[in-house]
Amino acid sequence: MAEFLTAAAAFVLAMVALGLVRILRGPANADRMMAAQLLGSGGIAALLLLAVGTETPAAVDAALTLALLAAFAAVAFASSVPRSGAGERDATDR
Amino acid sequence: MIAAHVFDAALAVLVLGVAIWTVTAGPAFAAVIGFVAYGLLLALVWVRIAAVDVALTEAAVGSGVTGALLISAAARLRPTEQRAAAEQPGPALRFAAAALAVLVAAGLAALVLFPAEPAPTLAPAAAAHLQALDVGNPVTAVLLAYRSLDTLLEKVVLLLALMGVWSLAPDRFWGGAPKLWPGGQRGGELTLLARLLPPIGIVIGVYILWVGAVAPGGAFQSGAILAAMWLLVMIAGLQKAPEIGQWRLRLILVAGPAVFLAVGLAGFALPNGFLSYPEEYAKPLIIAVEVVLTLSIAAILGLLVAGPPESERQR
Amino acid sequence: MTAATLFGLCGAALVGLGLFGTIVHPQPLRKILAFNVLGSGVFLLFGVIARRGAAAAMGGDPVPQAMVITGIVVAFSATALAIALLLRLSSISGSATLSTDTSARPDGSGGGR
Amino acid sequence: MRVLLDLVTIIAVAAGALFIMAGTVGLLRFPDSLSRLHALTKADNLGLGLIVLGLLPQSQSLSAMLKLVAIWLLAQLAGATVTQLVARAIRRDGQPV
Repeated sequence: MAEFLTAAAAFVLAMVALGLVRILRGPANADRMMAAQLLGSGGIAALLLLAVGTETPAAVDAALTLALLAAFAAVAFASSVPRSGAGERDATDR
Repeated sequence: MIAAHVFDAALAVLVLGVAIWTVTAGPAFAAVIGFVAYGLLLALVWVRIAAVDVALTEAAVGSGVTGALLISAAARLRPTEQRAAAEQPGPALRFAAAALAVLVAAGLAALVLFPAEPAPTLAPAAAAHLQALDVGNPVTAVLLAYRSLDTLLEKVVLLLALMGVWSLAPDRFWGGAPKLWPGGQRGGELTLLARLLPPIGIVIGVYILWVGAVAPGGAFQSGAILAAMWLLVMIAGLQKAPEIGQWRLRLILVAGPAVFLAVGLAGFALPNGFLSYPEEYAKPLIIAVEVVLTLSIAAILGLLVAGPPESERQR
Repeated sequence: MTAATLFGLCGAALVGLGLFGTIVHPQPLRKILAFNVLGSGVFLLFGVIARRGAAAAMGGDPVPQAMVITGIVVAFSATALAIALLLRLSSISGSATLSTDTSARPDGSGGGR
Repeated sequence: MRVLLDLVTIIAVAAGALFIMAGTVGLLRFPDSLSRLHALTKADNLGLGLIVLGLLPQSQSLSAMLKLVAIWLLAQLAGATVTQLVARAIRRDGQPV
């Protein structure tokens, strides 16, 4: 069972990595915000699987902290970006 | 065991990939988001090398206050970005920097591959104190007893950083309140979140502090969580940022280091020296110091993100 | 290869990467980010030293771990101070550059820093 | 009994991983920000939810189970809020093509 759960954690991490490649590239900053969200839920899932799979129960508390603060980056994004800046595309983007 | 190796390898590749993105990405905002993602991944790394206390700190600080600070800074600096980015250094400097970076990395890699044998450790020394303290989490014991001087000085550093941030305010704003990012989007779901989340966050913060005596957790992690909750309430506009001239606020800021110092000085009179605890009261004293420290850390971290005052003092 | 060695090499690479970024990036905000990458690489090396020092029924030496915890919080406060300085600079001068010359120099001769 | 519980874990965790994969495929394949946002929520809601469901039978105590459920609920709250905030930002500034 431990082997299966750790393998599942590795799979989740690989999927998150693939998604990350796509959305970090943008083009809009809103896309990039999704990266934080994707990694938030993927990271929580991987931490929970690891906590049981590798018998480190305290990792659940780290997942709890991540879940509590998962929306924080997006809140900072939405409330600090002045009007017409959030979905705007980058002039400098390749 | 194979699954664990696969996980570690994937994680190492991902951490390096996101770090490369953070350093090389074009727009600053993309790099900042990369850095927030990088912090999250580091929390996973810390779990894998048996440092769950550090993983909790990284999760609480990295995805909370650091993310908010950097994202708002990137948004504010956006108008200046292109001009600053135009000043690319020449190829000679880039090459020299790359050579230096490779040299340093290779030296450190050699240290990792050919480490000192036997591995130096202070774990037995730290463990010797655990029994006397009645604190089950060795990291908490190190932070608050075995190496408590470091922790005390670190609190002073936090206060100094806050004073540095405040000192950047123009003279007429001295004693006034910071403004948290006017002009952004407000209302609706943000208000809902700022009403729902802080009560839960406070419970979780207290839990992390409490569990820190026996398992990973403690004052730093709890303080970072509480700071994030406070910031959320201020960002949503449910509560104004406090005026930095208030003596009550300043009392909370210095209470942590002051109580720590007082307990430390009492060590001269009662047990046997600075920052040593009388054995029968060690655990209650440590918890009392941690509670006050948590409040101070939360207030300092929150105000560091809020920045220097940007309005005149009322009255 | 053990997990400690793998992440130790990872930490070494992060230090190099962060150092490179800190030197070559013209934008101060990017320098701050790169410096944080450098710092986290150092923390990771500390973590690996802690992992190797596992003894007395602990998964790792708690002393380096505790130092990393204080280090993370101190790194945050230094970052906050640097960003406050940067925002003040941009609000006074209207630009966020470390160059002493007020006009941007695209020829790459570098600014005074 | 033990075998049955383990079976529940394996099925639910595998299903959760599948939904996370579906979310990733959506991110890679969908053409614009709003539909990518839609794909992302699948990974959040069902992927994490099923993984939590699968881990419940492995928990040692009731409090550990409650903590797992709390994590899922918090992630739901965060996901709902973030989706709203990001979607509004996209709508406000026009849809980048």
